[in-house]
Amino acid sequence: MNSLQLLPESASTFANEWNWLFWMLVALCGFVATGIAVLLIYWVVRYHRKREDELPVQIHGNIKIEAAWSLIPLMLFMGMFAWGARVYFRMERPPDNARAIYAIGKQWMWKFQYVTGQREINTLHVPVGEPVKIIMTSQDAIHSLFVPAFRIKQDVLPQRYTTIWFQATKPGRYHLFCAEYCGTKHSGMIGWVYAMDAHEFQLWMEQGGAEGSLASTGEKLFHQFGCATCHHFDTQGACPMLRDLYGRPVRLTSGETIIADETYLRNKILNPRAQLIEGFQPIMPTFSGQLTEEQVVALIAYIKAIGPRPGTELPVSPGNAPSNYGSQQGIAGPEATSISGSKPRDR
Amino acid sequence: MAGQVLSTKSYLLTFAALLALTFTTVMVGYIDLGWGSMFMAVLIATMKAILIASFFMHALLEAKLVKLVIAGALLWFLIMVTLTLGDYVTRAWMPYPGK
Amino acid sequence: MTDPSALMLREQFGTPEQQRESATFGMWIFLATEVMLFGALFTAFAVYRMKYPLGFDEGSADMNILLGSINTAVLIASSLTMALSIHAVAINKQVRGYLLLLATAALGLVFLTIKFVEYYQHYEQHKAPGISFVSDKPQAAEMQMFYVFYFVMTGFHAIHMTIGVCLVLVLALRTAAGSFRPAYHTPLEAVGLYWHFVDIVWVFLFAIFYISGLHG
Amino acid sequence: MSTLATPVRAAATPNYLTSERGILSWLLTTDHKRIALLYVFSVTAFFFIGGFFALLMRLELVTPETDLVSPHTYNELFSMHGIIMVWFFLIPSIPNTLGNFLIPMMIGAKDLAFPKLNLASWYVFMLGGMVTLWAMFRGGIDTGWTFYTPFSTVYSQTYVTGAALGVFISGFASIMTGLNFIATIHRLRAPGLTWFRLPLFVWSHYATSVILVLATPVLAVVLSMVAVERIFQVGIFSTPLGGDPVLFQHLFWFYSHPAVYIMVLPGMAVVSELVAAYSRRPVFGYTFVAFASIAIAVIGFLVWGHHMFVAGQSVYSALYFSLLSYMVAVPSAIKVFNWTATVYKGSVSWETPMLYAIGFIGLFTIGGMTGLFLAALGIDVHVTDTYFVIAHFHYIMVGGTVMAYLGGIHYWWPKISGKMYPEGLSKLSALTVFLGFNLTFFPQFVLGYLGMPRRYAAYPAEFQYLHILSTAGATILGAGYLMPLCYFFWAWRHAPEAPPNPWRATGLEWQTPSPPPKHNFEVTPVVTHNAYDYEGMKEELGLD
Repeated sequence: MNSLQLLPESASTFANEWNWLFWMLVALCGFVATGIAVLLIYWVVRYHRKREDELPVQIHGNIKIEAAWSLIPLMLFMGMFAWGARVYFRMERPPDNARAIYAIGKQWMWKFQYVTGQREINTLHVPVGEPVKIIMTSQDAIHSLFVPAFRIKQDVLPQRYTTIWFQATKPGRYHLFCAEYCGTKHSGMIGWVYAMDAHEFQLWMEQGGAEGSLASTGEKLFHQFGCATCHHFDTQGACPMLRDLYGRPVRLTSGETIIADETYLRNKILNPRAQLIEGFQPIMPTFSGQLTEEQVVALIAYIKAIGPRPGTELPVSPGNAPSNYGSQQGIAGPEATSISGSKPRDR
Repeated sequence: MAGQVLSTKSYLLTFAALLALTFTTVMVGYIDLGWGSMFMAVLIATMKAILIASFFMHALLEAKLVKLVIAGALLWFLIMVTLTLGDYVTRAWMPYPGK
Repeated sequence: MTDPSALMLREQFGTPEQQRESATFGMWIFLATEVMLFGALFTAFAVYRMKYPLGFDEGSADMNILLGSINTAVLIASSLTMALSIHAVAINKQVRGYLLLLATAALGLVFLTIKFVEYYQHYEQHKAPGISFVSDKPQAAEMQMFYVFYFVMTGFHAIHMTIGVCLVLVLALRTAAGSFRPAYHTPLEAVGLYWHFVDIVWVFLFAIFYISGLHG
Repeated sequence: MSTLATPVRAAATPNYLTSERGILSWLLTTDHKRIALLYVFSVTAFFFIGGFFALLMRLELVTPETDLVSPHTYNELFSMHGIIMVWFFLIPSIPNTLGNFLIPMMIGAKDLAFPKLNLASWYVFMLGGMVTLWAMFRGGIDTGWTFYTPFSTVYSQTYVTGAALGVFISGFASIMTGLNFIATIHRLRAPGLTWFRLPLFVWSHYATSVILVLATPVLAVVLSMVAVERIFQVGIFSTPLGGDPVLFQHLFWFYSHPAVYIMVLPGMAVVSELVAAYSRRPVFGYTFVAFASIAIAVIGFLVWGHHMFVAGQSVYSALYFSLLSYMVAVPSAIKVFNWTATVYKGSVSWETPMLYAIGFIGLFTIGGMTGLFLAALGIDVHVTDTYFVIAHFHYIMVGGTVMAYLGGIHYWWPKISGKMYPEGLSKLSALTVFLGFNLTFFPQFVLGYLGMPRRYAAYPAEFQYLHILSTAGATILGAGYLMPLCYFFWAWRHAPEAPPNPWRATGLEWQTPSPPPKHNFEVTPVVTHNAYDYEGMKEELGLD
């Protein structure tokens, strides 16, 4: 039996903010709750019935007191709401320069894939002091990635991507849990996050045994599944151009415009005809059932990694500069003559 | 509602109006109005529903309490629709997957 | 006490009026629960319709508008006969009321028959998700979702219709047996409310399933 | 049963228990008091079945490894515990027992508006319960009480459809009860009993009924859709056809969040009565407490999304659900403050029901305040789906509702049975329950705060101390619950006779013999007093 622990580890930038808010709430609620308890017990003892037929003084209420104990809590609650929302929005908005790691949850394990090609199961290595964004999907039921020491949690859903981000502040080994009940071995779907300082992380990455970057795996798949026969990169064929696509708005025939994010790309690969793009015929076959989640992730990493055409300016759509946009040097699309990109990029 | 106030004639008129609206909605349905097609269909359906409730069900003649029940049911349905659709409409506002 | 309504007075009520108002009020509350029941289905439908407008329009385009329109007319007519039958009993014309109730039940059965003919057609055309569904349309999956909702929602409605027909038949028998008088016909009024409500639900089902994709 | 009212029966006044005899007179009764007792037996049985599952879980969790039961069995245990406790104990607990028994008496009526519907609701409830139990023992159920898709529709190998069917059926019992209460409260109040003379018990039950009527059908729909999806393998809420599991959660919580108020509002109803009766004072701020019940019922429908802050809904809807969740906390706070103020300068007696009421106020305050933590978006991310949530809702439902239920049963026991209960023993059990409860669930707050996820059959070793504490508390709590079961059985026959109004309380239910006659009152009462009007009734009550 380990020793009794009463404080959780705090190892991310959120942890401090979270602790502050949490203990403020504990202090405030503790104060009020103690006040109620003390008054209640004191009055119950103080006004204990003296004789059987006692009729106490009859008080019916007081509108001013009612107003006070309705409005003061309301104002306090609004403060809690605002503070909580502030913390939440920071948690929900990954910074633009966050390092992307892909995660796939399945019954009952976590699989992680780095952009640089390393893969891990139930362990996740992350650098300290650098924002990390995890893009997650599930192969079956709903899971939820939970790292208590980082105070982060996000459900992982099938058929779509959700993200979570954090910046570790302290090297160490931390629990990683599945927090959404997912079947028999739900409690076995756990692992460890290793936060390492930048240098050690670099060493780990180099020994990581990557067989080429995720994008280069994606590139191989891109050719293997014949995507390249139709999707050219720099010339418009019968199919949409993929260069400059990620993070850009796409007009659909229904008149809607949606941003080409990871979930969009995924839907287009697996169920291309659900939403038709304006100006194109629905000729793309579905790859549903042919690709594993890992392969879909690799293809998306590849599409994201195709930089803009050499010499053009890096496009930035307002409010949404995709972090990895063009970050994989050497990936230039099928028309490029040489392909590399297996080397992890210095950050 | 105190006794039967409505006459046979008013029932027949309601019936005729409902048939006419059914015919109208089918005709309007053949025109492609984009999102307006669904809107028109539901709008005409709402008109028909109001006719049925008002005349066949005598909702207009009922006590205030019954009207309150009707209003409450509709309000609760609107709560469910609005807050649920609110999620789907605003999902795309934050440009990160899954938010 | 010779007033026939007094014989039907239950012990918890003071007056026949109180009892009648309680019964219709209870029925209206029940209809409020029904609004929420179908409301939840409409909400789910709205979410998917918003997400997949194309697939849902294509699904709707395959509906049999002729049978759908006939069924709408049949149901409206049944609402009319229902309303008239209550009116008849209220003015002490029990025989007319009885016949009109039979007509209501018959129209209800016609509706259900036509509905099942349609179901069979969908099955023949392989438009029955979970049993046999084939489509070469680009949005096959979303169309299938459309049909899932079509079957679930019209199925819920058909169950309500079936219950309604049974209730109306029972009331027809009770009318024939002389249970209802101008002063006491609360069960008729309550079932009438139910019947009209089921009609209203169909009006909306007709709009979202048959009409919305008619132009396609 | 539709004989004309016979006021001549007064002579040897048989009461509702003795007026008819034989098992059929119970099974075919339309007397709301007898139906209430049928419900008492049923929900008590379900409570101990559900409690037994909980005890097995607590025993399993003594060690970090899974050694007592397999992980699969553990999953079935928490699912069955949740389903039985929520739908077959908590939701019917107070409304269908105390509510059923007391509402007609409190408003001076002979029965509910629809007595046959009331009896039907018990049969429907029992049918639902039997179907659920059958599904559980035949094929098990391992989805948790929440039936989350796609796990429940695609991956679970257990009898999900059967269990869902059972819950679906029991939903109709809820609707029947709610409908009956609303119609009764509107239509059958005694002459002179205006809305603002109603006891707060009735107000709270009225609010509960509104929720029962408007929320339950949504549960029926969502469970039917789960069944359709499971039987036909068409993904309404799972992925092959583009279904969205988050939509399931929306619809499920549209019912299940208000359902929390179905569970706790009747508890508040009981506590309002107890605090007034044992302080001999009108509840402080009567109108505020009355409207707080209505406000909870209404705003309670606007907050369901706070169960889904990390579920993948839009951050903006998370924002409005968080804001609205704080709104619903205000009326709850108002109630707590008003109950506390009621005691001030009262004439407080320390009988068992009052101890339960004080326990309720304390535990409900803790439960409610931890709800403020969960409503704060940033805090929720860490503590949701952990033991923090478990502790929070057990403080509300066990610390709140069950304490109120026990308090209410003690308080009205003389009226129900015509006998008193053993005061010393019941004080001991109240104390045992209070201590056992806190020892069980307070450590779970700490566990959740440390990051222990819920629904884990095995867990990292550093959480073991707290789990052992919790299990120790659970055994004490279990003993505390068994004591009333035993002494109430004893008291039914052997305790001293109860007078009509042992507490010198003001409600109409105390102005008729204990146990009451079949039609509650020998003469329909005419109400001339406000609720809790001790001053105006001091001669009748013998107060000075």
